[in-house]
Amino acid sequence: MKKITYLQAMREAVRLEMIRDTNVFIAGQDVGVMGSSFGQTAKLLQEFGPQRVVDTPISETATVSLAVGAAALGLRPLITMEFMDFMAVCMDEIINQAAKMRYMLGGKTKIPMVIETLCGGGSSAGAQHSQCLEALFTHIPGLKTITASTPADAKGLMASAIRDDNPVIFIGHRGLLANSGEVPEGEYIIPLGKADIKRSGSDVTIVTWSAMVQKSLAAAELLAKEGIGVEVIDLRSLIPLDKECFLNSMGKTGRLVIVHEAVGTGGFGAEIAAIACDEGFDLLDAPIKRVTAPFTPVPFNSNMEKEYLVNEDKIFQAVKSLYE
Amino acid sequence: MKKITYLQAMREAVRLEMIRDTNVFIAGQDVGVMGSSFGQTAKLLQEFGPQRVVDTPISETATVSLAVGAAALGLRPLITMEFMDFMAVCMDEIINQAAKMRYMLGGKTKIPMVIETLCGGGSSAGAQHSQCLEALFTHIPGLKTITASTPADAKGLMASAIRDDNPVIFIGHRGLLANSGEVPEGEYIIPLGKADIKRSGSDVTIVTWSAMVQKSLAAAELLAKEGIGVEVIDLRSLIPLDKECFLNSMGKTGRLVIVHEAVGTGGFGAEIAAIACDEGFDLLDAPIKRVTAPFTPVPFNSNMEKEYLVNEDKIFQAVKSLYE
Amino acid sequence: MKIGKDKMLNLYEIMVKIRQFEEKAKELFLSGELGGFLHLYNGQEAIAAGVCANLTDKDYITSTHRGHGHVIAKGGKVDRMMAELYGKATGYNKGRGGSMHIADLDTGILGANGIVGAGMPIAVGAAFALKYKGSNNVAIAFFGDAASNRGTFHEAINMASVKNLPVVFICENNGFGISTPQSAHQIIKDVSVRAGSYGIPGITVDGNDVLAVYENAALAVSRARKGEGPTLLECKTWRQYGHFIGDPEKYKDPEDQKKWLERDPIQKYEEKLLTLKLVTMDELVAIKENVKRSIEEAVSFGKNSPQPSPKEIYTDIYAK
Amino acid sequence: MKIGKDKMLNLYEIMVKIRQFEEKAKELFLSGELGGFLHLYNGQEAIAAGVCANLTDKDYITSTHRGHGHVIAKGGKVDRMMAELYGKATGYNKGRGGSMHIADLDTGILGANGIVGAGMPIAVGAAFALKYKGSNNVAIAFFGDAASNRGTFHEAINMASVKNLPVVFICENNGFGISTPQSAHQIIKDVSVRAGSYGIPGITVDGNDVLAVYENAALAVSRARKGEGPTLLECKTWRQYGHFIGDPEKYKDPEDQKKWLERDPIQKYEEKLLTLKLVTMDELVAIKENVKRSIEEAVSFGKNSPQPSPKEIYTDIYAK
Ligand SMILES: Cc1ncc(C[n+]2csc(CCOP(=O)(O)OP(=O)(O)O)c2C)c(N)n1
Ligand SMILES: Cc1ncc(C[n+]2csc(CCOP(=O)(O)OP(=O)(O)O)c2C)c(N)n1
Ligand SMILES: [Mg+2]
Ligand SMILES: [Mg+2]
Repeated sequence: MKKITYLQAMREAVRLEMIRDTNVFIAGQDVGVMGSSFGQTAKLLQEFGPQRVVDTPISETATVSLAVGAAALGLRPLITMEFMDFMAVCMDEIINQAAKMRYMLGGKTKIPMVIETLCGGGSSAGAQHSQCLEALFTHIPGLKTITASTPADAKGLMASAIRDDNPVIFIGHRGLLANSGEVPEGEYIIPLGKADIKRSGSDVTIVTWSAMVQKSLAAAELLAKEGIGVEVIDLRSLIPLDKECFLNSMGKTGRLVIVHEAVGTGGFGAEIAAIACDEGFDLLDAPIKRVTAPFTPVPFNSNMEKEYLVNEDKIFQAVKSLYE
Repeated sequence: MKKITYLQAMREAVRLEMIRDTNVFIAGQDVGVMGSSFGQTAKLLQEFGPQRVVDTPISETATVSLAVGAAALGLRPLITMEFMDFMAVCMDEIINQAAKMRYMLGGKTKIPMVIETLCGGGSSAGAQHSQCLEALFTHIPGLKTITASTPADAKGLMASAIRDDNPVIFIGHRGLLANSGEVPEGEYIIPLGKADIKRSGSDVTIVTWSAMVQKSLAAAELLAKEGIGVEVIDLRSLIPLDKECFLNSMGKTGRLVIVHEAVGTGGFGAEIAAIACDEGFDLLDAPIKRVTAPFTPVPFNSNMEKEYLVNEDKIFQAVKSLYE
Repeated sequence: MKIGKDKMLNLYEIMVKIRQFEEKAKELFLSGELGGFLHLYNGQEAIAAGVCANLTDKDYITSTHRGHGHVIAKGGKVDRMMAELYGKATGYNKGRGGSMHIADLDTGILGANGIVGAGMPIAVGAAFALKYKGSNNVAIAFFGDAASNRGTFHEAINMASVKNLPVVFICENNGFGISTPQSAHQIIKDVSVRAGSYGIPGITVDGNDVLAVYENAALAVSRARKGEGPTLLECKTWRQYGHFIGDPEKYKDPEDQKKWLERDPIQKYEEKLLTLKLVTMDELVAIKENVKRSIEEAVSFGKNSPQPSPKEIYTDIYAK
Repeated sequence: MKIGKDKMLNLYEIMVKIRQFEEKAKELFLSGELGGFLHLYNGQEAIAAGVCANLTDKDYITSTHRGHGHVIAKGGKVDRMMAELYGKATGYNKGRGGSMHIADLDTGILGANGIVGAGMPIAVGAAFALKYKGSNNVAIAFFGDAASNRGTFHEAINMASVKNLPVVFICENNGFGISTPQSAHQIIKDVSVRAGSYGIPGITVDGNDVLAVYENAALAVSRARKGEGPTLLECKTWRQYGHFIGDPEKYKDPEDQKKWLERDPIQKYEEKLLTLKLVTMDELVAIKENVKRSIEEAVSFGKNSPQPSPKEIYTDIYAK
């Protein structure tokens, strides 16, 4: 298998889907000549032309709605939003239009569209360019919300997202873009709604996603040295949610720690905990711990941001606390 | 004590605060001559004039930002948004501007403003006029998010919201507007962040808010007949959250049921469950149940909407299921 | 502009159909048979009729909270619509949408919309797709005067202009956003001047004159079909009822109301047709009677159709 | 318009200060001393300087992601700014904001903003408050050409117009939104034509001519102070660097770049001052040297200031 970066993997999936289906097009700011700020769409303009790689004005509400209208007529738009924070400017279009149209129409249409966005801190980008806002979308019926932690997942999930007949929020992570890993060549599909056990273990279950998978794996490594076997579950797809995967794992471990980069309060981790202490209540031997950002905006100063972000040590401590 | 409606109570609090502090003003659609669609601001124009009761164009982003700018300069805006669903069109202004400004400025300003909105189904208003979207706000540091279930609470909490030095989302419920109840006359303040035990009981704790308080009380009545004593906690303020109140109650009951009108997945009930099965784990004798809307948009047809909405029976069944 | 007698009578019939549909809906709503919110189109019939007479089933429209007129003019069937107002399984949305969300993709109706201003950029998306597929079909966005102050108006028209898309923006300026008169929501008199912000043509016409609307819409639609880009067409009109049924309308000046009722679009058009001796009174009466029957049938269809199963709410959230 | 020598030199000094601040920031960023994103103002100095020369500390501005120039021109201190770029406790935001969020209410700076277009309606809110309090102060919203396509532009200006608020909208048209040339984001040539949508004056000036900016801004500010409402003032200019430091700028035509560099606002103004014999070269050099010293002091202030305690992140989320 070829080693490519997470960024290249995302782009490769998009490119292959564009070759496969001429109804797929991209629209977003600077997707054309510039190939997007981080190179997500590099050279696609040259290959597919300006009809299918569409630079848009800074008009996110019009762009998302353009996708809704075009999708209702049978196209398969991919919209790019370079920072997830910006999605706040087009929430109505996402949650009241894209998400609800099929349902309100009695099922008589489908809205196949993807919004590709990047979340995450760690680069002193400040309070308006660092947020992980997946919880604003997982609460909305009609949307699928997915994340990727590895290059291979990025490719397989992006391809699935584009082929899906529903509005999908694909959340990449800026801090992972340069990571490289083995990625299957050619067509590669990972079904939405299937979690992935990134490490097996029988003492504690960690449920996590996106960039926190790596941090959790690093913490698991440290914990292994203390004799604690951690199973790391990468949810990948938040909606649809693979709850069997973590409930099964809890059956084995009896202990659950949830790790995400977003603010804890009202984060999607709360949903995992809520399911676990209902449907998995009898499996639990210990309190469910969440390791998340504190309830504050993201600070600029890099030491402050370090204090803010989840790291191996915080995960390590949370797992250890289950044994106190 | 005088008996007035929930609607009158909200309006009375606003009026008294406007008398008390000339920095308080109202801005929103049709707040003037019409007194708002449901009469929330009836006759305030006549009393306070067009400088302080400001009809706005249909421009929610400009209106919320008007409040942010005015608040930064020392005024105390109250913005009205007749249906909570519409708040999706001005999310950036709420979550990236209002909520973060103080923090990003190193604490060197405050943004005292209230967004008064109405949520809730039950009147065949359809998918875009019925939602309970509190979970979009409770995840955002910098915002306070409050609800009211009775006329007295509506008055006391609205007054506190207006006096608070932070952006507060005050969520009324359309289905409660006509309810009447005893309300203290004159100045009446309920501190934000204090839950209220609306009924005492020692077998099961129900945590709920807004219109689900009444449904929970009704279910508690039925359950009492079966010998199950239910304690009904009305959170009132979601952020700040009075977790001591429900943790204490769980200490007594060992059983927790969470009831809210919003969609369950990713709803604020998940946060309550997550806290309970971490900090209250040792108190729990049974799984934590959530009684919520299913993961679907709100349907129009009234039978369908009945199927969709939480009712006494669903709450009753959920509590009973803890004893199976 | 040439327009034959058939077309002229067709315009009349559609206006009458809208009017009668609305009157019936009002009656049913007041008697408690219909639920939800009801925003009636009375007084604005000439706009939907005049605009949609230029369209085929393969052209698309997006509508508003005040959508019945657009749907009827675009070819929506009154029985399916009435069934939807009743929330029945036979309604266009299987009872899941109601008045504010009626849609039918087969006839190019992308939907009424409960969020003011939300339809405009969706129409732009439809126009994008039509152009992408190389068709010469067009998309139409209907919206109100007050909606023209939403950011979506600006973003949608700019997007359509810079991408040269086949879309026509129809502003129905009825002088109010709920209770707020136009003068209190914008200082411009003609919404059409805003076309200048996007380098596209902006035209204002008498929205109570169905032929004026028809002719100007024809020009705009033909520009769009020829790939010449979007147009902003403002139609001045009047909302004869309140914002929704139940609105006491205290904010309306009775003088204005009177003046505009004298300019009722259907009345005026009837007079014109008779003056031009294109029809006889008997013919007009026959049309009205016909429409009346169809509306009555629609009501009994709606009333007698089955309720959807409540369990259906768990379906169709996702495709596949 | 009369303008004295002091004011003229003051304009010069401010432009030079902005330029040197930006050059220093770039140097520090490239050497890895500063983190985050850095959007430089080089080439646009005449706009901030010319506009803000009409303001006092009691007037307010909202700025953008490209905000250093506005902050300096409005009276922000370069040492506090540099400290903020370093993320230090002495920075304007105590290290919590960084380049994209510098603010100082004491000098009327409501803040740079990371969300394009978000500052405009906040300035409208400030103007509302100023009018509410009966002062004759004004608010200014700076924004780019590409930001003029956001819905906030439309809603903010319409709101200001219909409420007749004392606010001036300054569009800095530097021809690009990141890599997207103006012609690809709007078909109009002059953003100022959009004033017509709101019934307010719209003016386009040479944004590289500080006196032209100053004079036209003076008119707009004085209209606002007199209660005559908002103005849209477009200043044509050029972003001399990439969108952010690190941008390879492949989308720029080297010819355009060359042409505009020849029209550098500081260079041009120097020539004018010398031609008018208002100053000697020595005086100009002295100003530059002075500024240079202040920038060096700012850097050492920033570098040597203490880090904020990481635990401070848990404070100031809520007031009280
Ligand atoms: C974003 C949004 N804001 C407010 C509303 C509430 N609302 C519904 S219709 C309406 C007035 C619309 O006026 P206009 O656009 O002129 O259309 P008209 O009702 O006159 O046909 C308002 C304020 C809404 N539905 N959506
Ligand atoms: C709502 C939003 N969309 C996109 C961005 C990303 N972005 C930052 S600056 C910029 C270009 C702004 O162009 P313009 O307004 O002309 O200002 P300039 O950078 O030229 O000064 C973009 C697209 C953003 N910050 N916010
Ligand atoms: Mg109107
Ligand atoms: Mg620009």
